[in-house]
Amino acid sequence: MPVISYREALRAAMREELKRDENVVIMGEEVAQFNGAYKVTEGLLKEFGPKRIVDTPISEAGFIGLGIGASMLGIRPVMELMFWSFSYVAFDQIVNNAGNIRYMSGGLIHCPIVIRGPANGGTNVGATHSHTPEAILASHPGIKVVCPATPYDAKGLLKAAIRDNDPVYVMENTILYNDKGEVPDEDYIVPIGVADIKREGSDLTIVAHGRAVITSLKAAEILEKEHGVSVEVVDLRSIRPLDEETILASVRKTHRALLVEENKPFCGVDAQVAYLIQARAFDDLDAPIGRVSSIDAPQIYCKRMEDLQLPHPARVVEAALKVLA
Amino acid sequence: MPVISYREALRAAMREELKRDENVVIMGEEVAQFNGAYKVTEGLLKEFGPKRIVDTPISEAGFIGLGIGASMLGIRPVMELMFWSFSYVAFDQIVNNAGNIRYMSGGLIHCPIVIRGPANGGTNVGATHSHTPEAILASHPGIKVVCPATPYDAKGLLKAAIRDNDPVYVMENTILYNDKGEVPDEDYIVPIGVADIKREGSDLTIVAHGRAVITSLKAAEILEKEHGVSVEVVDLRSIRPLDEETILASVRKTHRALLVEENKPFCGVDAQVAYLIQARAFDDLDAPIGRVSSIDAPQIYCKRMEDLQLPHPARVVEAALKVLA
Amino acid sequence: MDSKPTTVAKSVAFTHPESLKRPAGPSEFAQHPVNVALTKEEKIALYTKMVRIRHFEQRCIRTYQQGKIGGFLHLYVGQEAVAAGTISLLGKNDHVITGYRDHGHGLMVGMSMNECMAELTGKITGCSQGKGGSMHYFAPDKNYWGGHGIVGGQAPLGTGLAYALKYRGLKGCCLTYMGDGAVNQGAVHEAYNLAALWDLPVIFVIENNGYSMGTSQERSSAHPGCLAKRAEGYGIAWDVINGHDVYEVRAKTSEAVKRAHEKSKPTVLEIFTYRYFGHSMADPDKTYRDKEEIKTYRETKDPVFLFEKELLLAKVLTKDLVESINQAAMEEADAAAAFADESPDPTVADITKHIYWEEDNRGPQTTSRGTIIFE
Amino acid sequence: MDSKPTTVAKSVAFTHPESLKRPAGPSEFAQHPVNVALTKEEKIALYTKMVRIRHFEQRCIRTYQQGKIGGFLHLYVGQEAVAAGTISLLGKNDHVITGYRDHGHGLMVGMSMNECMAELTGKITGCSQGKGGSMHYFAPDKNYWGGHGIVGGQAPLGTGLAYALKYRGLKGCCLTYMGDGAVNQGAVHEAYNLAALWDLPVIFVIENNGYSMGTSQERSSAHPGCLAKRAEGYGIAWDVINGHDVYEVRAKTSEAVKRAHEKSKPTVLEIFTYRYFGHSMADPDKTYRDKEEIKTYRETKDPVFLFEKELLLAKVLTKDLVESINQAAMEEADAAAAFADESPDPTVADITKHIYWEEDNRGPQTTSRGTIIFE
Ligand SMILES: Cc1ncc(C[n+]2csc(CCOP(=O)(O)OP(=O)(O)O)c2C)c(N)n1
Ligand SMILES: Cc1ncc(C[n+]2csc(CCOP(=O)(O)OP(=O)(O)O)c2C)c(N)n1
Ligand SMILES: [Mg+2]
Ligand SMILES: [Mg+2]
Repeated sequence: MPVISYREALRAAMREELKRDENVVIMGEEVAQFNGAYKVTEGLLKEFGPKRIVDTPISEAGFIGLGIGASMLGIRPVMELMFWSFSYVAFDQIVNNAGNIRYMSGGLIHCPIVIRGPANGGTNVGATHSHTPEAILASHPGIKVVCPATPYDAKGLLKAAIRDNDPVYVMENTILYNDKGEVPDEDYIVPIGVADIKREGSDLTIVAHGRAVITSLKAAEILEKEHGVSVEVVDLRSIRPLDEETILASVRKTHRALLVEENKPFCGVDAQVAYLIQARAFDDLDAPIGRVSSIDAPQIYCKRMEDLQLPHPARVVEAALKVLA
Repeated sequence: MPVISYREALRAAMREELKRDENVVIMGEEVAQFNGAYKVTEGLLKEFGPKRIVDTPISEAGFIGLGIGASMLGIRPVMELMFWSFSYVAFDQIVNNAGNIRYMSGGLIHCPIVIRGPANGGTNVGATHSHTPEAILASHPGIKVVCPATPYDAKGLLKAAIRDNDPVYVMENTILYNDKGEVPDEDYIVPIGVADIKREGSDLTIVAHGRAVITSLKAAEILEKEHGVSVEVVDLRSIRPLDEETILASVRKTHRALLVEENKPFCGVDAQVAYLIQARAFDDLDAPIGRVSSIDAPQIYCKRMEDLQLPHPARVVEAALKVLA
Repeated sequence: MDSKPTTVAKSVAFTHPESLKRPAGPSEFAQHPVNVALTKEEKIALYTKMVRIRHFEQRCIRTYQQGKIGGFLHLYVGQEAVAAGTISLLGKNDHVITGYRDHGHGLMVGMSMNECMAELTGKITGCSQGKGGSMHYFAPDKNYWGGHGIVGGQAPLGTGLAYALKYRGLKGCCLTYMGDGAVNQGAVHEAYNLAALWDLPVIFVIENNGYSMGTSQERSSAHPGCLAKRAEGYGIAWDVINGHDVYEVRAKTSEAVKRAHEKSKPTVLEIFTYRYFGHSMADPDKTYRDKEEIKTYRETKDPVFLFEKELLLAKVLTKDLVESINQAAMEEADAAAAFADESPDPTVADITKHIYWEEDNRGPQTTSRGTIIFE
Repeated sequence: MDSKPTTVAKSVAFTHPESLKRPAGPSEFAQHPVNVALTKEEKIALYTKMVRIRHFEQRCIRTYQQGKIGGFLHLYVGQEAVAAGTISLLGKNDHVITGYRDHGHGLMVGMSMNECMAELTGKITGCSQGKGGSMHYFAPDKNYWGGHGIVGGQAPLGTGLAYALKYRGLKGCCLTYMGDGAVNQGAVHEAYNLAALWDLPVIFVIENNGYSMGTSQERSSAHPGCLAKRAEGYGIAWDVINGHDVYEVRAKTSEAVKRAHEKSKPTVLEIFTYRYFGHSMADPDKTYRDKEEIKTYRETKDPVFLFEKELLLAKVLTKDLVESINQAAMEEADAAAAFADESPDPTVADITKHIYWEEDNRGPQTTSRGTIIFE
């Protein structure tokens, strides 16, 4: 299978869907002529022309709202947010207009919009540019949220998102853009709402999403080698829909759970996962559920500290040992 | 002690603080000449004049941002949002500018702004007007969120909020505005971050906030009378800061917990509370933690169904019996 | 650069355009081609539609007072000529979107009084099955995209509908309505810029009824004489219209429709109108305008009566016909109220329907699984 | 109503104002009273400040290339006359706020190169203790309110600072800077309306450097000749300025400052300028403008060199003085880099400081308890 980067995988997903459906449009700041702030859309303007690949002014509420309106009339816009942090200036459009239109119209209108872009810390850009809004968006019924951790999932989830008839918000990670992995050339999708066991194990379940999956896999390696612990790593992939059964099955097997995310802890995704596990696998648990999140502060600028603010393998190992104690 | 309504209690808080500090300004849509969309600010224009009580255009991002800027220079704005749902058009200002300015300036700038207004369903106005963003806002460090359930707390928390040097977001409830209760005439505050045991009990802890407290108290009554169960009701009052110790102490006493909120369930406040309880009182729990939230859908318009979508005493009783089973 | 700096710019207080002050009589726009082109039947139909809006809204008041409608109820009475005049010009590929004061537009695009009334009372037979309510009417089969509760939030959506028309090569436009208060929402300006920059066939219609809730226009909006003029900053064509004269509304809007259809260019229209009732039924309407003002409008500028007079003078209508049209509209509204009364509520199971497409369209689910509705 | 409808409105492509094309030579604004009023020392100081900005920024490039600055680094080189000219006019009660391209303004209000450089490298000695970074400089003791990363987000804040000045009866103003791309953010328009409606002493300065990232102004903004003209829609006074001539910047901005101080009225100023480097250091600067354009600006419109020439001609500066001023600025920047190098990082414990006021100001806590930082 070809080995390509996460960035290339996303691009491949868009290329394939642009070819498959003439109503797919890529839109966002700098996506066309500049080839994308992160070069994810590189070459698409050249290949598909300015009707399909559209540069926008810096008007997130305006152009995302426009995309929502267009989607109601059959266009399938794939909007790039340069950072998901900028969703905050378009929050009303993203939640109320995209997320509620189907419901409020009693199912008469659908809104097949995709919004994608990076949602992560770790890039030394400070608090305003490092939000990870997967939990706050997924808390609104009507919305779907996915967070791919690998090139394979990035392509498969983005393609599924583009074909989905509801608004799907794809949260990527700039730090993963260069990560490489095997990605089939042919058409495939990763169904939204299906978690993936990225590593099997028997002593502890780590549940993670996004880049925290990669961190957890590193921690699992260390736990195995240095502590003889067999760790299962469940990659949520989708935040909403959430694959509750895969989480529960793993916990029922290992009896211990550690939840890792790059989000801030308060009401994060893992707060919900913790609730789920204790509600549905209470008697299977041999220890309290552990959590590792970003240190609870606005994102610090200083890169050395930011790296420590985010979950890193040593912190995951330490937390895992606590859950295992 | 005088018995006044929740609405009057809020107004009294503002009157007293307007008198105490000449830098306190009340601002929002229809707060002055119209006397407030919900009459919370009734009479204030007459008493304090147009410099202190200011009507704004329908520009939430603009006037809240203006308030944030003014607060940095010593004004203490108390902004009314007609609905907290409208915070979504001002989300960036509310989160990034108010919530991050102290942090990003290394503590040089503070932002003593209060934003208040109703955040609730149950008023038959549909999905766009029924958001309850306490969890999503409180998930951002730098922000404080309080949800008073009684007239006493409404006055005390709002006064504390106005004196606080950080952004405090006060989420009220239109359905509670006419509720009456004892409220001292004299100056007092309810410290932010201190939960309140609204009813003592020994068999089950119900944790709630906002109007869910009232619902839970009704359910507790029924549980006592019809099922002989002694229920303790913990009113969070503040979402952030969160009085974790009061929650834990109660659960350690009763060994069973039911969490009730009017929010939607996914990553709600009670997801975090559930995580907290199982993390810190795991061995004290005799049963899985139960939760009652709004039924997980955008708010339905039909009033009869909306009343069932929200937590109501029967649903709380049923969930309580399950936790007790 | 064709612009000159100003050093002094004055904000002029809001006044209705001169044209509103003209004595009642035949409209100077009666002879405009789009109005001349109307057959007698079409004129009667237009009048009938305005009357139907009026009576529907008035019936709503009663239903509200009976406690059968809760929440917000924003009435369109007084503004009928705006929806009627503008929407009467539309063809197959023309679309409509508006704010929460959306009943008039709904009836104009052809929604039935039944589905409209049933929606207000939260019944399953409502246009949105009782899920949207007064502020959230929808009829996409009639090119009507709502009914939006967040002030100004529909402006980018309307621009997007226009974008889709252009993208798909359809010769159409999207009428995007908003109030005089809505123009101060940032989303509106972002939409203006996009519409102008990309030459989109969207027509922004500012229904200027002088007030946003209890705030008169002078207290909410700084402007140099009128709100439409903000369009100039984006190089967008604009016009102001006397919204009490349905012929004038049609005449001037037709230019904008032409501009959209032929040049794929946006327009901002400011239509001066007036609402007779409070902002919503919850508004006691006591603090911000006096009864005299309402009376004057009702007596001298009522759009339905002015058009009625016009058509009576022109012998298109007769007193009898007026009577029977009004009678029929009232009966239709009464029947709608009865229909709503008899209709069933949604069920608890309905609460979690229509959230996600695949839930409503079960079958081979390829894209999405997992839990989407949580406990 | 003093406005006239337009039926045709054209969007004119962006061109720099004629004044930019004038041959180099003495500025026609040298004789403006605010410039005449400058003493020789003040002129030299103004030049020195521009030079300091230039050399600080150029030193930053090196530090960035050494890998000591990460994330974004938006340089101000080419735009010096804007911050220098405008801020040189300010007094005790005048305030400044801007976007993320904030180094020039920071140095102009009097921040030290040390604290600025240390902030960039994330050190505890930085102006924000390594918490803000390049985009988020702050010096409230110098009336400098940042440094804001979200495009346009500072516009309402600046309006609020002006509001506070007026509320407290202080005769001051707030210079609120933004880029040519920022004008398409809704928050900016909401701020315009509030400023005009409430007569606030805010001066919106559009630093039009022709590009927002890789998007030329014509591709981002519809306008009728210039961006400042959008102010007219709100009845706000406006002007356009050649931002390569610091005397012109001072002359025209002084009118706005006067308007703010004396009439408490807002102004929108569009200052034409140019940035020599990419949008940020991460921008390869290859797709959207050609090297020729940059060269032309550097060679014919450089604001530092033009002012240097002007002052040499006027015998305010000598070649030697120019030399020594530049030398000193370079040394100061090098020293700042060394200072940053030697400064310690924040600690892990610092990550959770400065989130809430009471955490930094321990003592009798009356308002707030409970857990505020979560695990
Ligand atoms: C963003 C937002 N802010 C506030 C409101 C509350 N609100 C609803 S209608 C309205 C007044 C709008 O006035 P206008 O735009 O003139 O329309 P009109 O009611 O006159 O038709 C307000 C303040 C809202 N729905 N959305
Ligand atoms: C809301 C928002 N959208 C996008 C960005 C990313 N971004 C940062 S600067 C910039 C370009 C701004 O250009 P302009 O306003 O002209 O300022 P300049 O960089 O030229 O000084 C963009 C798109 C952002 N920071 N905030
Ligand atoms: Mg109005
Ligand atoms: Mg620029």
